[in-house]
Order: sequence, then C-alpha cells, then structure tokens
Amino acid sequence: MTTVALKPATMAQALTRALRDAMAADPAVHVLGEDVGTLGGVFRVTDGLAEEFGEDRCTDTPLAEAGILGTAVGMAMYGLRPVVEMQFDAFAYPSFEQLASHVAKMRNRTRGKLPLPLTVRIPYGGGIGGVEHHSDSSEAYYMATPGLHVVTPATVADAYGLLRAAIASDDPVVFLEPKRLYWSKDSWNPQDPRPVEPIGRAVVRRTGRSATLITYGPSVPVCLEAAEAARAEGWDLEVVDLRSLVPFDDETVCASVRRTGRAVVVHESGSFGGPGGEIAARVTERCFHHLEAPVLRVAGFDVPYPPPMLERHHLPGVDRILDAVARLQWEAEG
Amino acid sequence: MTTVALKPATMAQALTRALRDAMAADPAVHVLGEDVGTLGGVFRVTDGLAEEFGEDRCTDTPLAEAGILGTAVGMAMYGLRPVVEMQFDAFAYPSFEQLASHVAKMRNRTRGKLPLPLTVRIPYGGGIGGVEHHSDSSEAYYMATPGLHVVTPATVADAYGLLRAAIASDDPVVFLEPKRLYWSKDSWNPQDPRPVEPIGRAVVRRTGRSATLITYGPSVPVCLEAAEAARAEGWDLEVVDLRSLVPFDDETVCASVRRTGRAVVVHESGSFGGPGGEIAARVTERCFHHLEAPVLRVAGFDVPYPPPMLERHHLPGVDRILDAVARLQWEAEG
Amino acid sequence: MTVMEQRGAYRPSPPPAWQPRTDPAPLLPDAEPYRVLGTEAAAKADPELLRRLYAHLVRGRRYNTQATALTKQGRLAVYPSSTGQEACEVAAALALQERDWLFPSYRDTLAVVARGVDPVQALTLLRGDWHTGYDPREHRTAPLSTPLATQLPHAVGLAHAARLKGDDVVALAMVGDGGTSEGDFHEALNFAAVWQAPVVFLVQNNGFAISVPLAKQTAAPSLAHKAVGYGMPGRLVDGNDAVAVHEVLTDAVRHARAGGGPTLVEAVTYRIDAHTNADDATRYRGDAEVEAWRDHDPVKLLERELSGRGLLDEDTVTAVREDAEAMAARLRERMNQDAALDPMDLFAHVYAEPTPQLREQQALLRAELAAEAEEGGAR
Amino acid sequence: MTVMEQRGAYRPSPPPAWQPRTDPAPLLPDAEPYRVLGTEAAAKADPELLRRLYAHLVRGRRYNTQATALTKQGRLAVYPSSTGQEACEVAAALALQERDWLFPSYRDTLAVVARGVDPVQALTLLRGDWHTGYDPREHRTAPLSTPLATQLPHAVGLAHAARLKGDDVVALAMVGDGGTSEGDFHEALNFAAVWQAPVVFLVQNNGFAISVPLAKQTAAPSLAHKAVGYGMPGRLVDGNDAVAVHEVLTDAVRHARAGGGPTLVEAVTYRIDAHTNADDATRYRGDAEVEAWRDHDPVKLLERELSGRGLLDEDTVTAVREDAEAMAARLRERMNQDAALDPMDLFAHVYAEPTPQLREQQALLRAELAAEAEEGGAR
Ligand SMILES: Cc1ncc(C[n+]2csc(CCOP(=O)(O)OP(=O)(O)O)c2C)c(N)n1
Ligand SMILES: Cc1ncc(C[n+]2csc(CCOP(=O)(O)OP(=O)(O)O)c2C)c(N)n1
Ligand SMILES: [Mg+2]
Ligand SMILES: [Mg+2]
Repeated sequence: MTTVALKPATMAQALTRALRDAMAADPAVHVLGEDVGTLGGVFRVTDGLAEEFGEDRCTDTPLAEAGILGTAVGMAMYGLRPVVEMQFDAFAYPSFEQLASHVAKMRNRTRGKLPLPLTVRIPYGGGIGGVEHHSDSSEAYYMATPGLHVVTPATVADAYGLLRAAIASDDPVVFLEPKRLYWSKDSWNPQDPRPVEPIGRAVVRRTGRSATLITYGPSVPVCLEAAEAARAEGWDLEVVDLRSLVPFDDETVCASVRRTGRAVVVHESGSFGGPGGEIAARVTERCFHHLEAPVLRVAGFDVPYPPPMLERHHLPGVDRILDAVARLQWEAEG
Repeated sequence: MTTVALKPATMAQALTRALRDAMAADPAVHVLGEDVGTLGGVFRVTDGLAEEFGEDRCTDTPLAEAGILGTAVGMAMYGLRPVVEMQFDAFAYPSFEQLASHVAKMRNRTRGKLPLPLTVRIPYGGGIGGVEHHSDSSEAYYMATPGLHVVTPATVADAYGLLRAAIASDDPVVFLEPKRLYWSKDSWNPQDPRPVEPIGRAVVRRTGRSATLITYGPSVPVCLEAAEAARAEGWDLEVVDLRSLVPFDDETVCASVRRTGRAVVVHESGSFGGPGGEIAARVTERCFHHLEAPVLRVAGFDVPYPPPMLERHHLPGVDRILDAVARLQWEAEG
Repeated sequence: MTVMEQRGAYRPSPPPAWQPRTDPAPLLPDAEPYRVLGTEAAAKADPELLRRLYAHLVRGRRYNTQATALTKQGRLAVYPSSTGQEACEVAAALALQERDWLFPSYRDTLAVVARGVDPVQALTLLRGDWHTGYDPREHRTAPLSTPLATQLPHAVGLAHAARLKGDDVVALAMVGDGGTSEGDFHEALNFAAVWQAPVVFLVQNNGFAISVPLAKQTAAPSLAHKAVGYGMPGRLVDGNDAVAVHEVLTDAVRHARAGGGPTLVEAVTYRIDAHTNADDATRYRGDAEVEAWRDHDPVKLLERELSGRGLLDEDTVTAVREDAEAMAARLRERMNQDAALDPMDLFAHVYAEPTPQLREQQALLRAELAAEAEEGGAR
Repeated sequence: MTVMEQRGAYRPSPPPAWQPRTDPAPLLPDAEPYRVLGTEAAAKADPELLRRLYAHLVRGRRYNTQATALTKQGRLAVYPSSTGQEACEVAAALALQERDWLFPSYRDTLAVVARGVDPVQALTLLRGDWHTGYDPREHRTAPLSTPLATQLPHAVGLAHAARLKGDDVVALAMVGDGGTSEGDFHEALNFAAVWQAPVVFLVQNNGFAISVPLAKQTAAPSLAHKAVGYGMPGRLVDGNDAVAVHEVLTDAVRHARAGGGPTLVEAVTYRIDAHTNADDATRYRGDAEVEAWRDHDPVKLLERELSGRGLLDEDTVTAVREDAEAMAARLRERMNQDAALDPMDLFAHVYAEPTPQLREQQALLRAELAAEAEEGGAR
C-alpha cells in the first residue's frame, strides 16, 4: 500500500475536483448556470470545466434563474444529470416556484416514473463582507420542502464527498456551499478521495462530555473554536456536524445528546422559523428525559442580513455560543 | 344601548366586508390580483369591489405573480396600500423573490424611509379536494423571512378584524386564508365589527387544565373538536389559537403551557421544518421546568400535498391529536 | 493629445461591431391569422388528412362533453374543457412523431389522449386520485402542468438535451394566452432561441384567462409578435381551422427538427365552455360573443369543407359519430369504477428511498390504518 | 341540420372579432442605433445642452475612476463601474423632471449622483455600512437594486399609482442587457403596456453580463425588438452618444407624461472596466474589443463634436476638469472618514415596531456590547 502525501486544498478546489470527476465519470453530468463557463463561476468553482468538457457540458446560460432550473428539469427528464449553479443564495429565489412545484414534486407526482437527478449548488451564508442580498441563509426554505435533499459541507473532504454523492443521487439535492469556507484549507488527498457515502449521516467532529453543539456548514469551525475556548471554563463540548439537513440523522444527534444531557444548536440562519427550531424540537421529543436543560439555540438575529460593517454582531460567534452553554442550567447538576 | 341581532356570515363574507370597509375608509387601499375584478376572485372574496370602487381600485392584473407583487411594491412606494390576492398558495411562489428580497427588506434597507404597507392575501391549506398545487401550506417560508408579519384567522370575526389590522399595518403582512374555512359560518355582527386590534395576540379558544393544544388557522376547529372528544378520556384540553405567527405571542402561549404542563402543536403544514418546530422549541426554552413531557407535534406528513382521495389521511384529525395527547406521559403524574 | 488636437481626428462612427444578429422581417407574423379552410389552399390539402382530422375532432368534442358530464356525476374532481379548441389539441398531437415530446398544460388532456395515452390515465390527475396516471417516458408526454408556463422551460431543457445527445427529437409545449404573461414564458423562449433548441411553443389564445380577457392580458399586436423579441419566428393561425393549425405546427416541427430552432405559434381560438366546471362564465362574458364563436366551431368548419368538397358522406359521418360514442361509453364505464388507492402510497415516491423521518410517519399511518380496520372489523 | 344540409351554409370567415390591437410597424426600432453626434442633426442641438452634458460626462468619468480607486484603498466594499457608460447614466438623470422617479440598478450610482443625490450617500450601500444612504422619497430615487430586473415592476407600480392619483409623474427604470432575460423584465413591461403606465425602460446593453456576452444572452435582432411583443415602442440608440440618448429618453419621458404609455429604449454601449473591482475581465474578453470601444468613448465623442463645432475652448475644458477634480477630492476625503455605525440599528427598522422576539435579541446584543465595552475599558 502506497501512502500519498496529503496536500492542502481549499474547499473551492475540492468542489471543482468533485465536478470534474463526476463529469469525467458520467457523460450525463452537465453543469449550467450564470458565468460558469468561460469565467469559471464568480467563486471559480467551475474553473476549467468548459475548457476540458466543452461548452455543451458546462454552459453559460442566459441570466434567468427560473429558466436555468426549469431547463435543468427538462434535461433531467431526458436522462441527464444537471448540476445547476446559483450565483448567490438570494439569487436562487426567482427559481423558487420551479424548485417547490416541480423539482421537489416530480418524482412523487409521476409515482416514480420521472425522478429528477439534479443538483442545485447554492453558495450561502455571510461572513465575506458581501453587500445586501449576497449573504442570505436560505436553508429553512429548502428544509420545509418535502422531496428535496439538503446538504452542506463544513470540511474540504466533505465538500468533495458530499458533492459527488449529491450528483450521484437519483433525487434532487440542494447543495449549500458555505461561502466563507470556500477558501478554507485542509490537508486532503485529491488522488484518493474518500468513497462516495450516501447522503444523510452526521458526524461527530469533536467528542466531549459536558454538552453537545449541534451545527452545520459555516458554523462548524466556529463551534470547534468555541469548544476549544470552553475548556478554560471547564466544559468539554461535543460538536456534531449535521452535513445533511434532509434527511436528518436523528441517530447520531440523539446518541450524542443522550450522552451529554445538554445541547445548543448553532447556525447563522435566523432563529425564528430557522433550522434550529426543528432540530431543538426533534431532539427534545426524542431525548426529553436525558435533558438537564432545554435545548438552546444560537443563531443569526431575525433581521435581514446586515451590511458588512455590522455582520460580526449578527453572526453567532464563540462568545455567544459560550454564553448559551453557560445558560444550560449547570447548577442543576450540583 | 341597542342590541343588534347577530347574523350568521361565512368567513369569505367577512373578508369581503373587511376589504370593502377598508377601501371605503381609505382611498389609498387598492386591491389587485388575478380575476379579482369582474369575477370577484375564484373564492369570491373580492366580489362586488370592482363594481363599487371601480376597476382602478380593484384591478384584474395580467397573469404574473411576481409582476403583481412587484407592481404592488411600487404602488406602496408611492403611498398606496395595495392588497394583493394570490389565487392559491402554490401560485404565490413565482413572487417569492419579490417577497423575500424586497417586500420583507425594503423598510430595513432604507432605514425606515420606505415602509411598504401592503397585504398579501394567500388562500392556503387543503381539505377542499383540490388537485395538485392547490393545497400547499406555505407558512414556514414566510415565518422564516424577517420583515414580514404572518397572520391567519380561524373564526369569522377574526377574519374581519385581522384583515382590517393587516391593511392598517405599516408593515407588509402575509395574510393566510384557510381555504377550508371560507364557507365556515359564525354568528357575527357585521354592523358592529370588533375594533381593529393590532396584530400579534394569540387567544385562548377553550380553557382546560390537562394540556394545551397550540394551533392556528384551519386546525383550530379540529383542535376544538378534539378537545370535546378528549373529555371522554378524562382530559380537559386548552386550545390556543395563535392568529399571528409573526409576531409570536410567547406570553399567551407560555402562560397556558405553564398552567397545563403539557402541550401539543397542531398544524396541517408538514412537520419537518414546519412552524411546529419553532413553536415547540420556543415553548420548551421558556417553560422547560413546567413541562411534564416534551412538546409534541401533530402535523401533515412530510410529503407533497396528496390528491383529494388521500387527503383525509394526511390532515391532522381528531384521532391523531388524541393519540399525541395520550403520549404526553401521563403516568409521570401518578 | 489635448481636446483641441483631437479636432482633426473627428470621425463619426457607429458603435464598434454593431450588427443586428437576425433580420427581424421574416420573424414577424402576418397581420391576419393563417387559414386554409374555405380558401384555395384547402383544395390542395390531402383528403386523407382532412378525414383523419375530422374523426379526431369529433372524438375530441365527444371526449370533452363526456368528461364535463363526469364532473357533474362527481367522477372527476375538476375538468377544464377544451370544447371549441379541439383543432389545436388534435393538431398538436398529430404534428408530432412518436419520438417527440409533448408538454401539455392542465387544459390539454385532449392532446394527451390524441397522442395515444389511455383516456382514463390521462384523467387520473383530474379525477383526484394518483397524480399523473400515465408514464411520461413511455408516452413522451410530460405530466399536465398546472402552475402556468412552468412546463415551457422543461420542454426547452428536454429538447436541448435531446439535441446534445444527437437525438432527432422535437418538443412541443402548450400554454394559454394568460400563461404568456408569466416570467417562465419569457425565460423559456429566450433559452430556446439562444440554444436554438428544437422546440415549438403553441399558445392557445382562447380569449380568456379564467375571467380576464386578452385586452387586460396584453397590449401586443398579437401574441405571436412576441417571437421577434427572442429572435425566433412567430406564426399566427386560426386556431379553429384544424388544417391550418396542423400545417403550421407540422412546419414548425420540421423546422425545429432540421436544426432551425424554435417557433412561437399563436392559435386564435375560443373557450366555449366555462374555465372549468366550477366556473360561471356568465359573470364575465355575454352570450353574443359565445354564439359568434359557435359559428366558427372547429368541427363545423372542417365539416363544411369536407361536405363542400364532397369528401363526407352520411355513412362516414355516422361511423365517426358512433366511434366517438363508443369511446365515450367506455370512458364513462371505466370512470364509474372507483379508483383503488393505497394510503401508504403517500410515502412511496417522495424520494427514491424514504428518509428515516418518513419511515416514522409511515409507521404512524400504518398503525392508524390498522386501528381503523380493526374498528371497522369490530363493528 | 345534417352535415349534408350545411353545404349551402358554407361561408369561410376569419375568427370572430379578430383584429390586431396595435399596428406593429411604429413599434419596431430602426435597424441601426440612433445617433446624433457626427451627423447633421448635431448641428441643430442646443449648444447649452451639449456643454451641460459634457460637464456631466467629465464629472461622471472622474467619479467612476475615483470610486474604483476607493475600492483599492478598502474604502468601498465593491464598485461596479460605469466607465464607458456615462452617457447613459447622465442622460437618464437629466431626462427626468424633479417630480419624476428614477429606478437604478446596482451599476447606476452615477445616475443617482447626477440626479442630485449626495455622492457619499449614493455610495453608502457599496461602502458596506448602512444600506441605502439616501432618502428615496426625498430624491424620488429608488434604492440601487441588486437582484436583477426586480426594480422594473416597482417602477411600473409607482408610475401607475401616480397616474391613478392624477400626478404628472414619470418613472425611468434602468436595467442591463443581462437583466432583460429575467422574468421580472417581461412581467414589468407587460404590466406597463397593459396599464399604459408612464414609465420608460432604459436597457444599457453594455455587451456583457459579468462574463457572458450578449450572443449568449439573446438571439433577438436587438433588445429593442422586444418592445413590439408588449405593444410598446422600442427605440435603439447609440448609448455612447450622450446627445442621442438624451434626446431619445427625453422623447420617451414626454410621450409617457402625455399619456402615451411606456417605451423600451436599448442603448448600445460598452463596459470598459471589469464587472466590478473584484472581477478579472481578461478571462473572457480581448484587448482589441476594449480598444475599439475606447475610441467610441462617450466623453471623446462629445468632446470631438464640441471641438469640431468650436464650442469648446481650453478654458472651459480646464474649468470642467477642475470641477471634476474638486468633486473627486471631496469624495475621497469624505469617504476616508469612517462611517459611524450603531450595531443596535440592526433591529431599528425591521418593522415599524420591533416584535417581542426582536426585543429579546436586542437585549442580548445590548448586553454583549456592554460586556465588550467593559472589557475594552478594563484593558
Ligand atoms: C402560476 C399560476 N398562477 C395562477 C394559476 C391559477 N390559474 C389556473 S388557470 C388560470 C388561467 C389561465 O389562463 P390561460 O393561460 O389563458 O389558459 P386557459 O385557461 O385559457 O386555457 C389561472 C389564473 C395557476 N394555475 N398557476
Ligand atoms: C436575480 C439575480 N441574479 C444574479 C445576480 C448576480 N449578478 C449581478 S450582476 C450580474 C450581471 C448583470 O448583467 P447586466 O444585466 O448586463 O448588467 P451589467 O452588469 O452589465 O450592468 C449578475 C449575474 C443578481 N444580482 N441578481
Ligand atoms: Mg386562455
Ligand atoms: Mg450588461
């Protein structure tokens, strides 16, 4: 067995690699979106694909998101596996009807005859100093739409593995790419990418005994940092990275919470009506008698995403997470 | 003091009356949508308005929901108070970008200079034997969008009062009309409609000591029925009608749950990522030590809304509610 | 170089590289809807085709009345009748080859049936049981689309995909006059033209979107005039003239198949019935208008042509009518049988594999059904 | 009546009540973009207007270079430069009366400034502090719109409302060539035409939507050809000819104000800079193309005309340039001051009154800020 030296790569590079490998492996895989061809996408995730596979495989579309997703539906109906890029989270909204009324429902309304194996890549979230409409966290909308899978990577390796899994899936997948992790680097072996796991498994990123931080995507590194900082306060925090919001891995999450007895859900999406409500509710339903305290939520405020100069106050940071951990009724222990 | 005889009216009639009174009271109120003029709307809610106020005040638009909401934004910018009718829940989706990126954000992004006093009326939910795309419960999308108010009446009187309040509000309001309650009748005095209360207060529809059913819109009558049926099992259920999903009346809800110690959230929207998660989570956060059991949820299944012949299996009914009540760990009492 | 020195350099010029990309003239529709019946061109039409169209129209009309009757008997949840529009429905189906794809809207059950789909399967959605009763792949017919105009980009994507694969497939997409106002109409036509996708858009301008008349829907000279804005040809045709619609659509399909790109066809027709059985058309239009159109009925128009040219004898008429009656009787009979539905199917096709969450809900429903069955048994 | 008896009744006829609603011919744009500079028409242009436009163009160019420089110094989060497009920006602002409304897209800060908005306020959004720095009502200028084409229905609604109120107000809405592909473009133009709203749509066709060239955006003869599909006139103009754009827009505004309804104007221009400071245009276009357009620069074109006609002396040129430099210096200086932001403002304008939920979050942030301040104080 030869060992290959691990090389650092960014999440954006891993995503590019996943697209490239998927296109090479299956001629049915087509990439389409705004500026994905010659430019390689505004985040350069599709860089080189048009050159390597031709413009018919990686296509610059007219500027119309409903049209992009709608034509992708038609392409999937004919047996292709389209991978659509939305340029920014808020610019996916024009395609909402196609997503909710067709992408999510086509398999069901044709009783399985017309599955839509398509992937919608959406860069999401803030923290990159974007001006208005460039930093929305829209996962709550997609989670509330049965028929979609919703996944989001937090590491370079997962970016590759989950995107391959999304493209391989016979169901439509909303693939949420945390913008502020695009340039995060990790040692990763691009020669030997991990086998494609099916979508739907959470992973424990850090084990701990005091309480569980349940999180995903851009908030995973923040929670890991918070867990490190918490040691000083005497807390040993476990961090669960959901990776897949739909399907939801109750098993992994609940096993952790039953062990620790306390949990905080952390995400940068708004709190009210956001993913955290669902997560807290289902964990409570399943682990009620193991809980020493209510499951708390640390999330973005329920305001339109703020301008760059204020975003640090909006985003859940280490301090806010630790404050929530402190409110987990530790006195009850004594 | 003269007493006026109460007359039975349907919810649809009360809504028509609210529109009419609002238009008579304020020339800035304009109604627009598909078929709202000559036809009076497919549910006849705008019946007679074009005749009484002219087609400039109650306007049949071209068939384009983003265009309807988008022009309404412009009308509101000029000082009008547009009331938009979406024909069915799923047909509001084409306007999602206008709603999320403009309607919800305009006040904030102009720091209060450009408020949008507009109302978006959306008939929602199932139970009327509609074919596909005609029975969606879309409230989760609107709840997760800061900047919107989201209200829904369950009684004839509230239909009037809440719609007047929505139109009077200086903020955009998503006004969800439960389709299957359009023809529900109630004794109501149209000569003396209750004063317009501000949006945001829940109401206890039935008092009880055993457990609280937290619900809204089309599920309110079902919960009241369930509460009656529960008496046979020895449970005395309290029913809270939220009326306003945003803002959320924590005070009324939590006061009830603290009293009863047990709660079930009931709605016909899907469970996963639906309103119930938020409600259960926030009640648990606030009432944890009063709870004898986890807050449970009874909701529609996480499937695309089913065809008429199967909808009775999908909709939360009395039995499913009582089954959930039975799971509220009553043995813990003994 | 100072401003003053530029003096000599003064050369007026158009913007660099400016050139119109297509000549607009051939893209514009004629001022009048194209007609064949009653004109000299009709004499050149293939009698076989005329008779075939006629038989389809008569059957189609009967299908419409039968389906409407079934709503009254509660056997259909809703039926948007295409009475008066049969020429468009039939021509759309017949203009296509078997390998082509049809993208119908909710009003186009008749086109679906004319394409060869079993009539009961075609009505499954409107019946209120399963959703799309037929297998779209088998019949190369997309599900009836209810959200207006949303099926148009699907047609474009499918046609584009077929072309990329080197398949000789054309997609024909149907939409109403109201549907042309939706953003999806615009985006679909634009994609089709930019990609030169082999797709034909058929707008049935039947004068109304539910209650809203065309004049409140558009101020355009005709809907076909929208085509030039995308760089595709627009064709205007009398939608009640089955031969004319068939010819225009067949041409457009041939053009698309030959790599000529998309065409927008506006067929001027009229919805004789109310929007659906649930609608009351007297609220928004007068009898006189309807009567004028009854005289311009697609079945009558073709009948007159055939009779005028001596191509129709009483025997043929009788045979065609009997065939239509038999079809209606079979439909009635089959629709009168209750559909057998399994509530557990609610979960069967949401995903390829149900999620763990759905499996929990499945178990809940299974238990409820078992309890129901037990109660039913105990009674 | 049997089929056979109908024989005598045979009368071919067009569909009842068919008539095209507007004559398409006057709605179609000319084949070539309209130009004034360098043509005989230029001689008739008011010298005062030419000089005014010139001063604005020079200022505008300087504004663009200054704002781009500010991104390099980190004083602006992002700047989508309109260098090369100043003629459109300036003409859009000058074609309007004070009571009219402007609906700019994210690239149109210059039009906003030319309309009289304080340049720092106009850049507030792009600076990354507050969102829309100016009061839209005060300046009758909508916030810069980032979601493409979404501002167009707003303009239609506002113009329609003004007309209903009897106010003599026109709205001018700006959009890019890429933006014309969005559904909102289609829906806005259709509503405007059906309602005969007093609105002018100005498409700046600058050849690119970020990296995507026009040929991948549309196959239409020109974007102005889209107008006929809505029943409004389409006008094609050389977007670098400030006098021509100004004339065409002024005409369209006058037409709208007089009750003539909307107009679609396509101005053919070119984006000289990259999409924004964050973009690298060399990835998708060659130098030769850019150079050709530099020669067709709006400032140069007007300068040549003025010099050619002896309307520009060195003194005026110097004065205009000095004025522009002074503007740039003031802008630089003011933008170098840090914006003072209060984090508590996050909650101030979400609703007229914060919800109870927001009040809780407000309290949380207030406590955090207090703790931060204390720590800061303790250090
Ligand atoms: C996106 C969307 N909005 C609204 C509706 C409700 N609706 C159903 S049919 C109809 C009118 C359609 O008119 P047209 O396109 O002319 O087709 P026709 O009914 O005349 O065949 C409307 C508004 C819908 N189905 N989809
Ligand atoms: C709805 C929407 N989709 C995508 C984007 C991202 N985006 C910003 S500018 C741009 C290109 C716009 O091109 P064009 O309309 O020609 O205007 P220009 O930049 O040339 O002025 C894109 C795709 C957006 N802002 N809004
Ligand atoms: Mg119609
Ligand atoms: Mg452009």
